[in-house]
Amino acid sequence: MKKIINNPERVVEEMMEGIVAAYPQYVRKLENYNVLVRKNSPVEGKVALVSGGGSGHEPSHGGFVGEGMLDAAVAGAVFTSPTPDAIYEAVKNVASDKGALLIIKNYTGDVMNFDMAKEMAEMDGIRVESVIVNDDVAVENSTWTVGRRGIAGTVFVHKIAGAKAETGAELDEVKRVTEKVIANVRSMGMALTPCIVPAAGKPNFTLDENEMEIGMGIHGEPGTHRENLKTADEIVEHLMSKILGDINLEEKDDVAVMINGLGATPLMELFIANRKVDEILKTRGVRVYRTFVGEFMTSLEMAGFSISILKLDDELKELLDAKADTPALKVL
Amino acid sequence: MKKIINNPERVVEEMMEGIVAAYPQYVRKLENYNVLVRKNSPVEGKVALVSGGGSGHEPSHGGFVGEGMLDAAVAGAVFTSPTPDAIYEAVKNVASDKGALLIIKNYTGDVMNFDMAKEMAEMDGIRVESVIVNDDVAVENSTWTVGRRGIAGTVFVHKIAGAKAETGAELDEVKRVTEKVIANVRSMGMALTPCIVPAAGKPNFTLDENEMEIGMGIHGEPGTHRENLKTADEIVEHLMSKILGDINLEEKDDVAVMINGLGATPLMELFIANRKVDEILKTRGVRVYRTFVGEFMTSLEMAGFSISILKLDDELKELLDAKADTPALKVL
Amino acid sequence: MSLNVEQTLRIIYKIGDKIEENKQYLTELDAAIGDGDHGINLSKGFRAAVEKLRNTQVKDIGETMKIVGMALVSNVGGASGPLYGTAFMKSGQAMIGKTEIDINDFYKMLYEALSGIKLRGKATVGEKTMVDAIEPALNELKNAIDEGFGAISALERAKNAALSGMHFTKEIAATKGRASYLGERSIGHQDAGATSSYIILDCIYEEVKNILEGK
Amino acid sequence: MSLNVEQTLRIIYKIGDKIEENKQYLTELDAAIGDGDHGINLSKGFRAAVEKLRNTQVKDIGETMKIVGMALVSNVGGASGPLYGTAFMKSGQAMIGKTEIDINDFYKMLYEALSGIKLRGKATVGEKTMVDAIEPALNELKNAIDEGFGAISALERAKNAALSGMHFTKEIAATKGRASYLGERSIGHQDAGATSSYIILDCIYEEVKNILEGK
Ligand SMILES: Nc1ncnc2c1ncn2[C@@H]1O[C@H](COP(=O)(O)OP(=O)(O)O)[C@@H](O)[C@H]1O
Ligand SMILES: Nc1ncnc2c1ncn2[C@@H]1O[C@H](COP(=O)(O)OP(=O)(O)O)[C@@H](O)[C@H]1O
Ligand SMILES: [Mg+2]
Ligand SMILES: [Mg+2]
Ligand SMILES: [Mg+2]
Ligand SMILES: [Mg+2]
Repeated sequence: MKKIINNPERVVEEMMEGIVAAYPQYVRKLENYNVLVRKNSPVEGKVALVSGGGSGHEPSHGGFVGEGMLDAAVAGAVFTSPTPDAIYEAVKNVASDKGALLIIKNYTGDVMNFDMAKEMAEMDGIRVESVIVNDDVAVENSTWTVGRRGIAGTVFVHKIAGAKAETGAELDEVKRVTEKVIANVRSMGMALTPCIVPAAGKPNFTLDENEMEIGMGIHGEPGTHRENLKTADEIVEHLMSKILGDINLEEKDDVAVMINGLGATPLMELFIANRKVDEILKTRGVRVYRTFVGEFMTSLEMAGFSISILKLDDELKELLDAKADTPALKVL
Repeated sequence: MKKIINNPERVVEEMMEGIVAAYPQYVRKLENYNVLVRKNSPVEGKVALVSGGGSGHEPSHGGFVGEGMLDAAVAGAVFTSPTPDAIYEAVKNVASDKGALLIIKNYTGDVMNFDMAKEMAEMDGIRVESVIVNDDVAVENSTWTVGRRGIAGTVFVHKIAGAKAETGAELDEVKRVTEKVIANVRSMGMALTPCIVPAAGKPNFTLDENEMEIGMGIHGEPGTHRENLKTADEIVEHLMSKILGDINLEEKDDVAVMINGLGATPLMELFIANRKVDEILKTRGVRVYRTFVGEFMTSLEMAGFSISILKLDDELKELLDAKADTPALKVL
Repeated sequence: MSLNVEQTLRIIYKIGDKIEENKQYLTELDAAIGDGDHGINLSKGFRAAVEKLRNTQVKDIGETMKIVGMALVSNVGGASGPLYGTAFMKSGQAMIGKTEIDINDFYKMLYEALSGIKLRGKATVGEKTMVDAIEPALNELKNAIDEGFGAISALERAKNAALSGMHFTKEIAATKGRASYLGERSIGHQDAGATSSYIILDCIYEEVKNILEGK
Repeated sequence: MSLNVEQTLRIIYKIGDKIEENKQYLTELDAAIGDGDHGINLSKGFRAAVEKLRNTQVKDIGETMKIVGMALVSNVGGASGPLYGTAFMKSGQAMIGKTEIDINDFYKMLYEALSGIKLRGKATVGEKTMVDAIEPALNELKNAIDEGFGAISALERAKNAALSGMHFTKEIAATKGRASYLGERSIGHQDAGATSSYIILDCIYEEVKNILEGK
């Protein structure tokens, strides 16, 4: 395991210290909890947005704490959902009179831990609502399983929910818009290499030198299948066919695109992928309103990427364009 | 070679198409040249900033084209300096009545190609000045060699020169400030793994499973030495001792810090490194004015990172804080 | 059977040891079809629970169980944290004020634990989860008590039912938890959570037996 | 010796072939102490030069050389692009209007080429660069001409001097170019640029010989 770390057991704590040292103008850390909150929280008159999940997906979610996005991000151990007490503490610290909205990625652990935290906060009389992001089209037949996973599309959810909350809208309004984003976003990814959870010390799966996994989850959960490495264009065509097969896009529809690197894939390759994504959308007459290329929700040093497509209406466009000022995502 | 590409010979062209598709609001590409220029260039009344170098260092330099930073970025083949005709074309397209400043990283190829382009532009009557960035303290005894290499500190140069140019300052003023940044910035990096230039198809060097290279250059040029992997804190201590041994920092001095990932190193590890950088500086009484953590000047999928320290005075602070709006670096 | 607070503590400490012993094994089971952290997370949780108990002057068995539950909830994370946490908290709630418990109390506790797990996780038998170990154990415990078996034999029958349930998870596909993403590909692998549940129930049986036999 | 435009073109095409043949070899030499692109870059440049020449009705040898130089400058990149580009352009400038050249003209061309390289790259002999092959060749060519040697022998002595210079680069540490970062560690490795320079000079000798011998 080649990592720039000190102690595998303390990576999350030390990372937190490094984040706070880097961005004191944006965030502060709650004492005794791996929770980052907005410097000036609670922001009165604004619904507070709380998200989080296992660590190892940086900049998710701590990098999105700031004006126009999250009020708090709760970090669990690497790839492990955070515990209810930490989430509860986050809610208590950032919730305003307008209440708080929890943005949860659809994993059993995340859902249960956030649910418990919600119950705890409600017992304190805090108004709390929650939404569950499930954008990963690689997981099908949701009636038989726990449903789709939440992956990089979550960043669009943070952005737009954050912009809506910033307008001073009420909790149910913010929740309505957030659910619209969730209904409108689809993602799918693929991986070329595994990653190593520091505490485990060895790769979470293996792939042959010429193999890739299509539909890979962000914790190394298996995808739809493995096959020999293909060209960027072929890979993009496949991922896009799955995504577009699941969301109704018509000519002149507007979309936002996110090409998300999983950790070790160079920007060069992400742009080569974006070239094809753009071509496919334009061929269909779909208009690309905004594109985000970079690392937004990673899996440590996994090589690979995901594509997210968000269908936009006028309301979502305006909120996507609204100012955001966070360490990892800025819209001017 | 596991890469998300189509044709190793066309990676730069296809990347350019993907960048333009992603960021039409920021950049356009010059026909027949791998040159990205500001959407609205030339900007009248503003010194134009032109930089560039081999590809494979994304987001450098195309990602820094935009308001408050570069006017043009010229992309060579992977790890190969661009040619004078492309640089000349860039200068012709973006130079205003105030002239153009070339920001060159100190590599023989870059220096010679930019020099030739400068001569060509001057023959057209364009006022052109150039500066050479050489921040890498891993390379010593500069009188006997071609001198220090230019690495991630170059991004600070782009930021501050860009902010100065944006004020409408004259060419010699912009050059003066730019040279101050160069004089005040020091960097050093290290690598855990090599990377693969697509056209070569194999790693440019090898490191054992437990080995790291200290002082590694951004094209895989050898560093000062190899040794067994140490802890993050020990690595940072060594890099910082080299950097601080080369720049005079006193108590109450202000600095900007950049922790730059080389491509495959997770943000988590960069923050763990930043934690120690911050601690070392604070122990010396040095004030950290602003920190940048992320990927700014990469080496494809190399694992490793570099630290850059920029000593600030009031003029540099103000320019560092000035607005920048580019795909890869935004300051609000 | 009658267990006092001290004896209950002894059993819980022993469960902590067993989880520690099986940390690697549980993690490997989880790695095959999940994310390979079940042992790591549970061990973290039980270590916290034991530490907390050692530093607390507990009044009764209800409080003891609630402390364990809360320690698990705040230290395990993932899916099993809320599940085991809820299980211990719920079983504690049913024993508030009690300083002695018999086999009927234990049945009540296990009943509350399972109800909590099912409420929280919404799983039923046959979904390849810890429910597949606990529910058969609960049923078998009831049968044994109804049939007039003594505490030790009743617990033995219960833990054997858990063992069968645990083995049964190999035969079926997961439809809950992280392994469900694998669908049919999860068949052939034993569920990590069912395994930890069996380990806990087996440990309880062994320790109660030791205690009652004066060991 | 007297070469016309067509014969000059023939030599250049042959140089293109030789670079292509040695692409891998040059790249490997560069990989050892540089960045492993010398062969790749030069091959790209000479392919562009040859294509340009095949599509141009060149008037004279000066123009021919300038076309090659410009193609190298705009297609090679890195350090060797400006260096070889300048070399060809400068030698072309000295031959503007000429449709025939003799060995003295060739000496003039090589002189201009070397001057251009040294002006651009600021290297002198002993810094482990292409200068270490070209400068001895130029000197030896002058000596041979002064000593009254014929064109073929003079070129042969020149390319042999380049070969020795190329071998000499193995013994010394680089103080120019990318290999200089290695310092002492570059000793023992042959310089890629000196090697390509020798290959070009050797090719010129071979082709002039062939042409003059009517092959
Ligand atoms: N909905 C559920 N109901 C009951 N048990 C579940 C449920 N989901 C998961 N489990 C149990 O949790 C175990 C996994 O726990 P753990 O590895 O700690 O959590 P995670 O999957 O979040 O990493 C599974 O083996 C399974 O027995
Ligand atoms: N300053 C210089 N003067 C003369 N030749 C040089 C100089 N710097 C480098 N070279 C030559 O260029 C060669 C490397 O060329 P190339 O690999 O194409 O460029 P780069 O180093 O930019 O990748 C070296 O082997 C050396 O012979
Ligand atoms: Mg987990
Ligand atoms: Mg090169
Ligand atoms: Mg698990
Ligand atoms: Mg080279």
